[in-house]
Formats: sequence, C-alpha cells, structure tokens
Amino acid sequence: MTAIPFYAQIINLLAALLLLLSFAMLAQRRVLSLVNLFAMQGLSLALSTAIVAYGTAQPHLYWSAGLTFVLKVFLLPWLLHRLIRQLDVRWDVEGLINIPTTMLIGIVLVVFSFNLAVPISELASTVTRSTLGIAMACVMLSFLMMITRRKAIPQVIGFLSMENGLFFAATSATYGMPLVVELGIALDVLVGMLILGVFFFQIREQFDSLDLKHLEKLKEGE
Amino acid sequence: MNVGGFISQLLQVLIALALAPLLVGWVNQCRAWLQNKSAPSLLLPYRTIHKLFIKDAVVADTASPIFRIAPYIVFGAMCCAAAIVPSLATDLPFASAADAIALVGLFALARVFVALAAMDTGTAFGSLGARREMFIGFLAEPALLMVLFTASLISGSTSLPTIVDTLAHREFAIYPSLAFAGVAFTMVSLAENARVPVDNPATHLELTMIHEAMILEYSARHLALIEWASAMKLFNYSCIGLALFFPFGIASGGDWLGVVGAAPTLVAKLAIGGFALALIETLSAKMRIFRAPEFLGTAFLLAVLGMLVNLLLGS
Amino acid sequence: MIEILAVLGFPLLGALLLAWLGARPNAPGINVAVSLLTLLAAAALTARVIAEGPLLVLDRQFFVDPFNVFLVALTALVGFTTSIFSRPYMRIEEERGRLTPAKLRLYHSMYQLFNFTMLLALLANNMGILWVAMEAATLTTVLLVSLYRTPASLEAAWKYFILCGVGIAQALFGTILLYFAAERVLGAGGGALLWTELNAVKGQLEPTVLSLAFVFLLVGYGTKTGLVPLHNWLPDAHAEGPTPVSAVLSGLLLNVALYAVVRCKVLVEGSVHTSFARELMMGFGLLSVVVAAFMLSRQKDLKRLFAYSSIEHMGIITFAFGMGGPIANFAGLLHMTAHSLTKSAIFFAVGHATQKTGTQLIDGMRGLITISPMMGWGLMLGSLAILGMPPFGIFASEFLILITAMREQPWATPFLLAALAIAFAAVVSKLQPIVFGETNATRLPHRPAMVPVYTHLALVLMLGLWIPPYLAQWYRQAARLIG
Amino acid sequence: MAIDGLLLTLTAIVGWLVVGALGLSRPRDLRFISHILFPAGAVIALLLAAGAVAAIASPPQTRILALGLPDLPFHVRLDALSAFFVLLLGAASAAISIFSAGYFRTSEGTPPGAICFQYHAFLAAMALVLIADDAYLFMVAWETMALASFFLVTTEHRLPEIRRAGFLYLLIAHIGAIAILLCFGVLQGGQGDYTFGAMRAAHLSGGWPTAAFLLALFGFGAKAGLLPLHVWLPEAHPAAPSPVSALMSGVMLKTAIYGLLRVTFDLLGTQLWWWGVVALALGLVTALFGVIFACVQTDMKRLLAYSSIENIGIIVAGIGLAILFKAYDKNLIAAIAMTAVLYHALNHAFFKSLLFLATGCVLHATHERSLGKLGGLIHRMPWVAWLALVGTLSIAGLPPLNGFVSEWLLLQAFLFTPSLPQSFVNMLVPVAAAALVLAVALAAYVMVKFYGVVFLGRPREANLENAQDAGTLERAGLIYLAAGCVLLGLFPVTVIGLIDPVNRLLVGAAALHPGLGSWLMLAPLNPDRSSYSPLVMLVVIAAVVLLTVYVVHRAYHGRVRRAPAWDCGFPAQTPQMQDTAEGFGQPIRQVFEAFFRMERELPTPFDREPRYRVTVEDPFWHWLYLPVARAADRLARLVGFIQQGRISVYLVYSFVTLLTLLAMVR
Repeated sequence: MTAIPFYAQIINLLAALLLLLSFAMLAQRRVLSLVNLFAMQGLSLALSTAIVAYGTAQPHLYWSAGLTFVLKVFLLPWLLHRLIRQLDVRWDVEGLINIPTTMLIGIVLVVFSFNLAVPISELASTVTRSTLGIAMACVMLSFLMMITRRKAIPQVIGFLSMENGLFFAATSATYGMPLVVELGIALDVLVGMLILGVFFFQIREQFDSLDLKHLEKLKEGE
Repeated sequence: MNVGGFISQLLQVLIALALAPLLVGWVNQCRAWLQNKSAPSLLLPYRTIHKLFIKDAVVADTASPIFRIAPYIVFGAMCCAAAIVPSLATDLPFASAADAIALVGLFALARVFVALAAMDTGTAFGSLGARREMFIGFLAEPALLMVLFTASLISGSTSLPTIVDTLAHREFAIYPSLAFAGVAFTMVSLAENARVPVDNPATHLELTMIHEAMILEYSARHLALIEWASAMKLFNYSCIGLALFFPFGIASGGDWLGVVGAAPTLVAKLAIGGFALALIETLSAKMRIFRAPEFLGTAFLLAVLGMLVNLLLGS
Repeated sequence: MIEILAVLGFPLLGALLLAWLGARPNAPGINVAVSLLTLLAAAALTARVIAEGPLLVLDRQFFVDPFNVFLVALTALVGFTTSIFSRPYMRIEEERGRLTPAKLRLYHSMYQLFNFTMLLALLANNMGILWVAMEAATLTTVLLVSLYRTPASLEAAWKYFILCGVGIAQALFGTILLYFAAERVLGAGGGALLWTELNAVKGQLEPTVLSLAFVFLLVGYGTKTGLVPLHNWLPDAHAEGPTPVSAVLSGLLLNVALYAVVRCKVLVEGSVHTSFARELMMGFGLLSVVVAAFMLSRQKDLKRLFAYSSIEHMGIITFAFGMGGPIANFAGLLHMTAHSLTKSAIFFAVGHATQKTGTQLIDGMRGLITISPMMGWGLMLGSLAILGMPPFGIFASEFLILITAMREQPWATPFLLAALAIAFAAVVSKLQPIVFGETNATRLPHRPAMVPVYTHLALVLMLGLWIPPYLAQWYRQAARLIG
Repeated sequence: MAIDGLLLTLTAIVGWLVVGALGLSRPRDLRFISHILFPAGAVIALLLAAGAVAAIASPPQTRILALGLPDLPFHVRLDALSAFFVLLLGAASAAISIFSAGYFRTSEGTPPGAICFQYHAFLAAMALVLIADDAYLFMVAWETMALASFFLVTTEHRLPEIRRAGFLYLLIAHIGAIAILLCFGVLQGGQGDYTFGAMRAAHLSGGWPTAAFLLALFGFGAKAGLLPLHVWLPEAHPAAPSPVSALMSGVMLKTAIYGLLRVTFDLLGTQLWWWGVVALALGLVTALFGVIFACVQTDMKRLLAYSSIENIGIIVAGIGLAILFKAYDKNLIAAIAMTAVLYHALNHAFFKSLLFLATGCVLHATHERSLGKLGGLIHRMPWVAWLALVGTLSIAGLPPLNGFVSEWLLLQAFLFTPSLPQSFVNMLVPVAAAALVLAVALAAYVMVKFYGVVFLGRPREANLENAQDAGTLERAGLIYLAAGCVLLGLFPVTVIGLIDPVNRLLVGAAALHPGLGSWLMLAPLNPDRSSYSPLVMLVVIAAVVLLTVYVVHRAYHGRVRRAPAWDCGFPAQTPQMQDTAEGFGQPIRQVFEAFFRMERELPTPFDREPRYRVTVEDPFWHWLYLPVARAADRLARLVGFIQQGRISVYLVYSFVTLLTLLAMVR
C-alpha cells in the first residue's frame, strides 16, 4: 500500500468520527444532546471539507467549508435550540424500536454500505475514495434514525444528518461539486429548515404536541 | 306448372277437406266401439260443422278483431298444409312452396294464432289454455322437426315429396332409424292434435283441458272453422306420418287421374291409422299436464336417437 | 436565450411582485397576467426551437431539446390555465373564510415560485441545478399544501416534506455518484454535471457506479414521481392542499420528476449495457399501476381518488419509458402530455364541485349535472378521458403502450389490463352518482371557470384524433433520444 | 354511374355529427330537434342505406384520412361485409330516427339536445366501426360507440337502478374492448403494423390464431351479450329510452357480429374446425338461456332484452356452423350458414327495433313497463298493436315473415353436417339442431306471452283505459319497420342476392346459384333438396281465407252478436283473473327450475293479505360476478393496508426499497 498523504489520513479519521457520531445520534435519547451531536457532526464535516480544500488546492471548497460551518455548526443548532426552548419539548426521545436493536441494524447497514462502496472506491481517482462507503453508511444510519423516531424534531435532525452524510460524500469522495450546485443545496437546506421551524409551531398549535402519532389520520387501511 | 297440376293440387286439397271430418268421425267411432259404447254416426262431424255455420256468432265484448280473424287464418294455414303434404301425389305445384321445416312453421303459425285468440277475450280459461298449448307446442315442435330430420337425412332432402319419392321408390331397405322416428312421430302427433294421453278432446273439465280451453269462447262459424281446421290438422299429421313411414301408393305424377287413383289407398291407410289412434287413446289414460314434458321429452329423445342411429349406421 | 431568461424570469419576478402585492384584490389578476407572460415566453421559446433546433445557452447551463421543449410549453400552458381557474376558486375560498389575505399572498407568491422551479428543473442542463430546482419545488409546494393550516393539511404537508425530502436526498447521493463517475472522464469542474456533456461521453462512464447512482436517482426522483411503494405522500398532499395546487402537482410536478428520472435513465442506459434500468422502471411502473388501481376502488375522497389515478398514470408512463423503443417512448411522451392536460382539467372541475357541494367526500356529492351541466359534463368527460376512453388522447397513448407491451413484454399485459379494468370500474362507479342523479349542490355567486377545463379537454380530444405534425416530430426525436 | 359508397358513408358520419352538434347548440328547443334534426338524421340514414345497397356488389374501396396517430392514420375501407352492415345500420336507424322524432320529450333527465347529440354520435360511431380498417380507428369508434350509448342508457339518470345498469354496461363493454385490443395485438403478428391489411397478410403460427379467435369471441361476445357476459344486456336495454333500446338491440349488437365475422373470416386466414364447435355450443347455450329467461320475465323490455340474447345466440351458432363448414372447405354450405347469419342479423334489426319501439309507445301511453299492469291495449292503441303483431309473428319465427327465413336457412345448414368428415361433429350437430329448434319454439312461447299479456285481453289496471295511440311520426317509424319485416320475409331470394357478395368475400362461395329457383322460390343448392316460397304460401293462405270468408258469408250469413265473455258460472270475474306474466311463465319455470335462482314467497292460508311473490335471478351473478367482485374487494382491502398513515412505516418502505435495489445492483 502506498503512503496515503497526511491530509487524507486526517480525512479518514474525520470520516470515522462522522460514523461514530452517527451511531451516537442513533443511540441518543435526549433531544438537546441530539442537537449537540448534530453540531459536532457539522463541525467534523466542515473540517474535512476544509482539509480537502487544502489538500487538493481547490479554493472553492473553502467556501463550501465556511458555509457548512456557519450553517451546520451555528445556525441550525442555534435554530433548533431556540425551537426546543420555545416549544418546550425537552423530553426524552423514545424510539419505536429499542436502542440495542437499532444499533444492531445499524451495524448491518454499515457492513452493507461498505460492501457496496468497495468496488466503486477501487475506481476512484481521489485519495479519499474510501470515505464514500462511510458517507453512504452515514446516510443509511440517518435514514434508520428517521424511521425509528416518533417525535418530529428528532426526525428532522435525522434528516439534517442525512444531508451531512451527503455533503461528506460530495466533498471528500469527489472533491466537491460545482460551486453553484453547492450554493443551491445549501440554500435549499436553509429554507427547508426555516419552513420546518414554522411548521413545528403550526403543528404544535394544532395538536398541542409534536408527537407524530397525531399525524396518522390520512390513511387507507382500517 | 300447368293446368293439370293445378287441378290435381286442388283435388288433393278438396279431398283433404272432405276426408278430414270423416277421419275424426271414424276415430270417434272406433273408440266408442273399443270402449263398448254405442258409436255416434260417422258423419256426425259434418253435421256439427254445418249446424255451427247456421248459428249466429256470439263474440265477447272484450274481444278484438284478432279473435275473429284467427279461425280463418288457422283454417287457411291447414288448407295450405294440405296442399303441401304429399297425401295423394308427390309432384304437385305447391309442394315446393314449403318443405318439412316450413310445414312445421305453418303449424306453428296456426298454433300461435289460436293461442293469441284465446288470450284475446281476457278470461282466465283462455289464457290458461293458451299457456298450456304453447307449452305443449314448444316441446312437440323440436321433436317433430327431429323426426323430419331423420327422414330427410335418409333422402338428403327436406322436401317432403323428395323424401316420399326416395323412401317409396328405392329398393326396400330396413331403416332402424325410422322405427325410432315412427314412435316419436306418433307421440308428437298425439300431443299436437290434443289427443289422450296429453289432452282429451272430449273434456271440458277445467283442470285438464288444453285445446278446449282455448276455444271456449268460440261459437258458430268461428267454432266450425276451428273444429274443421283441427280435423284437417289431424288429417295432415296422419298423412305426413303415412308419407314418411308408409309411402306406398302415393302417385308420383301431377296427373289428376293419378291423384284420384291414390285416394282409395289413402282412405285405407287412414282407416287403419285412425283405428290405431283410437286404440292408443283407449289404452292410455290422460296424464297430468306436468307429465307432458316427460312424454314429449321421450319423443324428442327418440327422434334424436333415431337421427344418431341413422348417422351411425347410414354412413 | 432571451426567451429562456424570459421563461424563467417572469415567474421569478412574478413571485417577488406577488409577495408584495399578493393580498390585494387584483392579485389573482396579476397572477394570471404573469402566467400569461410566461406562456407567451414559452411560446416564443418553442417557436425558436422549431425554427432553429436545440439550444444550449448561458455557458451551457441551459439546454432545450425536443424532450423538454414540449414539457416547458405544457408547464407554461397548464400554469396559465390553472391561474385562470384559481381566480374564482380562491375568491370563493376567501369568502368562505378558509383563507386570509396573508395566506393568499403566500399562495400567489408560492404559485409563481413553484412555476419557476419547475421551469428551471426542465431547462437546467446541470444535473445539480436540476436537483436544486426539484428540492425547491418540494419546498414551495409544502407551503402550498399546508396553506389551510388544518390538521389534515399539516399532516399531509409534513409527510410530503419528510418523504420527499428523504427521497430527494437519495437523488442527491445519486447525483454525487454521477459526478463521481463523470469526473474521471470529464475532469473536475462544472462540465462533469452537465447533461449534454455526460450524454456525449455516456459510453465511457463506469457502469458499476452508474447503476448504483441510478438506484439512488430512481428512488429519489421516483419518490417525487409517486412510484409505488414510494408514493405514500402523494394522495395526502393532493387531497389536502388547495385544488389549484393539486392540479399543478398532478399535472406538472409529477411530469417534471419523471423527466428527471428519464434524463438519468438515458445516461445509465448508455453506460450500462444491460436491461437493468429498463427492468427497474418497468417493475416500478407495473407495481404502481396495479396498486393504484386497487387503491382507487377504496377511495372515499374525490381528490384522493384522482391522486391515485395520477399514481396509476405515472406508473403507465414509467412502464412505457422502461420498455423503451421508438413507439413506447413516443407513447410515454404523449401520455405525459395528455395526462397533464386531462388531470388538471379534472382537478379544475373537482375544485368547483367541492365548492358547490361543500365537501370533497364522494358520498356527499350528488347530481352535479343538474346544478351545472357544464361542470358535470366536464368532470364526467375528463374522468372518461383519464380512464383511457377514446377518442381522447390518453387512449391513443395507452393503445400504443399496450400494443408494444403485447409484443415486447407479454407477461406484463395481463397485469396492465386487469389494473386498467379495475381502475375503470372503480372510477366510473364513483363518478356516476357524483355527476348524475338527484343533486345536493348549491349555486355559488362566482361563475366557475370552465374555460380551462374545456380547453384542456379539447386539446386532449385533438391528441386522440390528430397529433400536430411538429408535435409528432418532437415526440419522435425525443423518443429517439430516450432510446 | 358508380356511387362512391365510402365517401357517402364518411359524409353520413360527418352529417350525423353535424346534426348532433346542432342539437347541442339548442339543447332545450324540442321543436327544432324533433321536427328538423331527427328527421334529418333519418334522411341521412336512408341515403346511407341506399348507397350501401349499391356498394355491396362493388369492389372494396379504401381511403386514408389525415387523422389519427402519426404512424397510423385512420384507414377506412368499404367492402361487401362493411357495406352489408352499413345497410343494416342505415335501414334500421332511419326508422328509429323517424320514431325518435316523435318520441323524445323534455323530461327530468338529459335535455333533448344532449340526447340528440348522443344519439347521432352513436350512429356515427357505429358507422365508423363498420368502415374502420385499422385497429386504432376501430377501437376509437368502438369505444365511442360504447360511450355514446352509455350516456343514452342513463338518460333518466335520476334513478339509481338506471345508473347502475349503465355502469354495468359500460364496464362490460370496456372489458370486452380490452379483449378486442388484445386480439388485434395478436393478429398483427409482431410486425407492428396495425392496419387490417397488414393483419390479413400476417401469418400467425402455432396457437396464436386460436388465441386471436378466442379473444375476439370474448370481446365481441361481451358486446353481443354472449354467455356469460350477457348480464349487462337485460339491465341496460330496459333502462334506456325505447328508441335507444331499439338501436342498441337492433343495430349495436350487430356491430359485434360484424367484428366477429371480420376477425374470424377476414383477418384470420384459416379457421380451425373446433372454433366452430366452440362458437356453436356457446351460441346455442346463449340462445337457450336467453329464451328461457325471457319466458319468466315480468318486465316487457327485459323480456325483449333476453330475447335479444337468444337471437344473438342463434346468430353466433350460425357463425359456428359457418366456421365448421369453412374449415372443411365446404364453402357452398358455409355460404348457406353465413347467409343465415347475415339474414338473421338483418331480420333481428327490424323486428327487435319494431318491438322495442312498440314498447316505447306503450310506455309513453301507460307509464308502465310491468307486464302485470298492462293488457287489452289493442283496443286503445290499435296502430301500435297491429304493427307489433307483425313484429311478434316475425320474431316467433313464423312463416311467411322474415324471422322464419333465416331460421329455415340455418336449419338447412344444420342438415348438411353429415357431409363433414368428422364423425364426432356429425354426432354433435343433430343435438345442436335440436337445441336450436327448442330455442326457436320457446321464442314463440315468449312472444305469445309478450303480445297476449300486453295487447290482448282486458286492461288489468283502470288507467289503461286512457292510453293514447302513437303519434304520426312514431307510427311512420313503426310502419316502416313492419313493412320491412314483411318484405324481408316475402322476398328472400332478392335479399340473399344482396347478401351473396358478402358470402363470396367471407367464405368464397355464394348461396344462390344462377339457374336454380327463381325470384319466387328460395332453393339453395337444389330445388329437390329443399325449397321455400313464402309468397306462394301467403297467397294460398290469403286465398283460402278470402274464399272461406266469402263462401261462409254467402252460403250462410255473417251475423255477429256481442255478449260478455263466458264467466263459467262465476260472476265475479275481474281482469286480474287473467293469466299474469308470472303465470304464463310458470310452466317454463317448473320445467327449467334447475337453471334459475328463484326466491319465492308463498302465502299461507292465514295471511290477512295474501301475497305471492317470486323473483327469478340470473344465476351467473352468483356464480361468476359476485365472487369476482368480492375477490377484487378483498384484494383492494389487502392493498389498502400498505397505506397505514404512519410516516415511519412509509420511511421503512423507502428504505427497504432502496436497500433491496442496492442489493440487486451488487
């Protein structure tokens, strides 16, 4: 095995951290901790992006890193904290499936994703190619998290964490998408978050709770 | 077609018209004789018809023109049938106007008119009779056609004269199928002509009557025509039976002398046939109306069997 | 180029304008005017494309070919007719107290923005921009769906947001993979996400990556298309939003999402030389048709009924594109057109009908034809058209699809036909008492806008009997393009 | 001068559409519609019929219209087969249009203008079906026809049972259309060319011709009312306004026959003998079923509808016979069977339209369809009654009217079966012939019941005394049809001369041979073998009748006394004591009890108000349709479970789908 550049090793480390954080979020019961974990995920994402920018000398990735940092480490967690405070929803999160089972499924998912990513990674020209599998695993784990949470806010955090995984794939595996695309994506995430914020209030207003069990009226089966 | 042909044709119809009531009288006489009763005159049917013609016709208030037209149409249909059935000669000009199938159609026409007329007056009896008559009819008609089909399969034709010609003039052969057909035909004829065991021409008991129920409202000349037409029907059926199963002594030319010459043979055959009819009527009892399907079903079955046997053996 | 800017600029400016003026009494009029301008711009663009052939402008970022030009025209047209329809509709809603001026402002502004995102998605050459536009379309429509703020509409919007958000995230992953593969051939930078560039080198793209990417893209955009089993947001969103929104969602957004799927399919087909993409699309299509047909028979809500019908038709179109070949692709494009026109016409009629009867439950609507023959007939004819009764255009495309399926995928025909028959039975049996019979509808002060309904139906009728030559030419070219 | 029949037909189609559109433009102007539009439609129909007569014998004409799909423009073609059915359409619909002019009024249902449009669109669609020469145009016309008639059936849409009938009709029509579409798909044999010309040229291998035939039998059978797809017919025909019933029963069912003939004899090059057996068996079962059920009906239009099923059964049996003969290359005999088929189709168009229109008059005069509440109408409505009598006798298959001719021809064809080389078929056919005769004889029973209960006897309800006879235009339509029945019955040779080009096209032989028989005498193949001359029969009967009347009145007298009907000594006779429709059907019910699903409610001696009620249901509902409907419902419920309303579950769907697909890609 040829020597991997140092920056790539750091990126791999960050990737592992990202995966670990994903698992931590999957296991976390408290909403506020969840938000913090999400912020940490954002931080490692921003860091990895910056390192890729440095390592590959692609200046536009600095923009991307900065954007991520502002958006995912400060703005969104801040927004979420505010929401949680205003809506007074600091309860503990109860999953639909218990935590150990979720973790078990999560591990299976990781194995699956890695398996899927191996043949692709072989092809890639980037040094950080092996992070693709981790990114995919993150996406899958976030998906699982969305499925298992029955309250609205954790579900949204799952959604945002999925975006993190995607960003990670975009930056580390491919050295970033074209800037205009990234800007667009970031804008969409931000707007989406704002809309969700409004939504939480509206749901709260209508149902007196953010429990998703109130949102099961529209259905076909009896 | 020539004048001679027309004269022969006319002669055949006239002889049929004349002989038909006589056949009825003869059957009645034989029956009385078989039943140890004193027989009415052989000519009684003529006198009855004459008497009825003299009387004033009484028509129900509720009757429509159909009621009054029907006897004439029935009578006309029977005369037409008499012109077609090869009772005396085979090569008559009108014979080709209808074959066996059309003949059955002609009988059906008469039956439908009688039934409609019966319903016309709006009495319970009339419609009851009409219903029963049509009921018997729908069962008898297929059986009759099957009989005719069996015969026509042998000759390869549905034209009655051709059938008769073939059967009479071919070298003698035994057709087992015809035996089946003959029995079936007898049964159908009994039903079609309102004889025991399906119907009793002499009854006026509500529960049993069929034909009589239909003509209950008729009187005078209308009744006379109906009665005469019934007699003609019996005559025609007998002639069809004789033509199919005993096709001997029927003139093959259109010559009027031949027609007259064939008459004695016909009378003799009819006499035997009439006696046989009386015998059957004496030996059997009138059956319930809902036994009639079984009876006619048997006839139908026999006719189909005859046809199948014919196909099996004849090919 | 100026045409493209106009097509995109008018709705964007209109959205800004209406965000300012949207609560005024004449806002619906402005809405119509902006939509008309967009339509005119689209017409000019179409004329340009007819005259000069495909366009590739603005640093290759925008691209018009036979495949998307008719969709652009269709989107502009339906956007315009829907704005006409929404004028009396929204007025009545306001008078009934279901909407406040603030909500109306939101509605009008978002309506234009939504049009903008759809047109952007159609015109974008960059797969990333396409994704961004699709996501933006989701966001705007989420706001539109939840416009009434009733529990049901909130629930619908939430499900819509989460399911489509997750779906579209998968599509992004697929796009990343696409880029990942393209980068090796085209090098890093903007070119690697441009569809025209990708299409030119599609044979050299790595098949493994592309098939993986296609799975993500199909699941992603397929969610938005409403393919079973990713469809669950669709009936809720259609049923609970305002009816003009249902009309554009069903008539346009699904088309745009499917358009994205097909664009991706073209690339994948060119790279992967197996029938993998085709089979996936056929499978999803068939499953959607069958499941939707059964669902149709259980509906109690009229708008949900037609939402499921949209799923069914998207399934048919997906199946057609999956089969591929000139006839099936032609038929799929024709079906897209006819379905958009018909379904939006139906939703127009349904919208007025729900207002007249005060409910959208099927059991509560009776005898529309007595109170308003034009509306009753519009609904009836529209439904028959959507069920594939000749001489409407949907029959033409279904005819072509079925006969192609008979020849190429005989195993699928029984399923398709059984599903079509079940759908037919379900819809007609529900529609008949709504349209005919004793009435319970009331007259309302505003005249319903029936012109859009009959315009659409007339167009669909025309498509069934006669397809304009240049349209047929586009379809043919696009069909060849799709492969 | 040769008339361009195809152009004429196209013009007629456009003409009808224009007439319809005019009606739509003034939807409530009854005078305009009934005095101008419907008569105009009738004139178009007459012209069309005249043109078709000329076109039958001329060579096929084709055209390609500038409409349709880009690669499949509308092809139209008028050959002998099409022309014959166009003739049928024109001839029958002319009368129905005239009648309709006097019939439709403003009612609660569809406004007259809309009816006018639907009616003429229906006519136009039927004509288009007949001249279509590619699968697409055929399907378009076919479904448009179904659609137009569906709306016509539900004219009185306020009644739920009428809506239900219309729905059932449309559904079965649609399912049939799907089968037809499949049939065309099979017929084109993988070439992708959907013109009929290409289908004729295509060589199908293996089981494909059989598949095509069976699909056609299914698809067209659904429209024609073949068992077990007949259930819509007794519902839809009574529900429709009478002229529409007449049009549907008299003409539309024939388009299905046309389609079946077109596919079987024209598009499919060769026929297999067992197809014939299938069609024969199916036809006969349908005929018997139809007529047996007709016997027990208590609604006059339902009775006629079941009778239509019977007649279609007879026609299909004839087609089966023709296939059988054609498969064994007995073209001459096949021509006789084919003649019977086409002749009967024509006859049925006339007499069934006549009877349906007559029921329309009765319905207008009495507002009553139930046989149990009619009676004695011959006194109040003599025109209708006497004209209906002609139809009754015709449909009952009595000489010398038209119904008999076709049945005679069919029976003749049956008698030729022994010449077939297949002994199994030889044995089968006598039984089939017996069944056919049984059906025909039962038809007479049914029609006596129909006519006797409606028109004869005494009125069963007091308000029947006020019944009005038909108006002038209605009468004109009825007279036209009755005259048609008589003429078709009396001049079979002329009519067969008209049919023969079709025979030559379909089976490659003619039924009439020059030099055999004459215009007076119908003698297919050989006068010694069989012959029939209705005119002679009629003349003989008429002569005897006239002579008898003359002689009886001359020799005796013509005195008539009117008196009450004899009451059998029971003076309290009321009209209710006449035989009811139920009563009339009772023997049949008893004999064929096994076929019916009956629910009987018998009074006990202790009932205060004794009531007898019997309902006879179609067993196919319970054997076939309800189970299918229930199964579909159960499936739908199962599928409904997908949509549980929980967003987590939905996410699981997406997730699992994604994982499955990814696993597949690997």
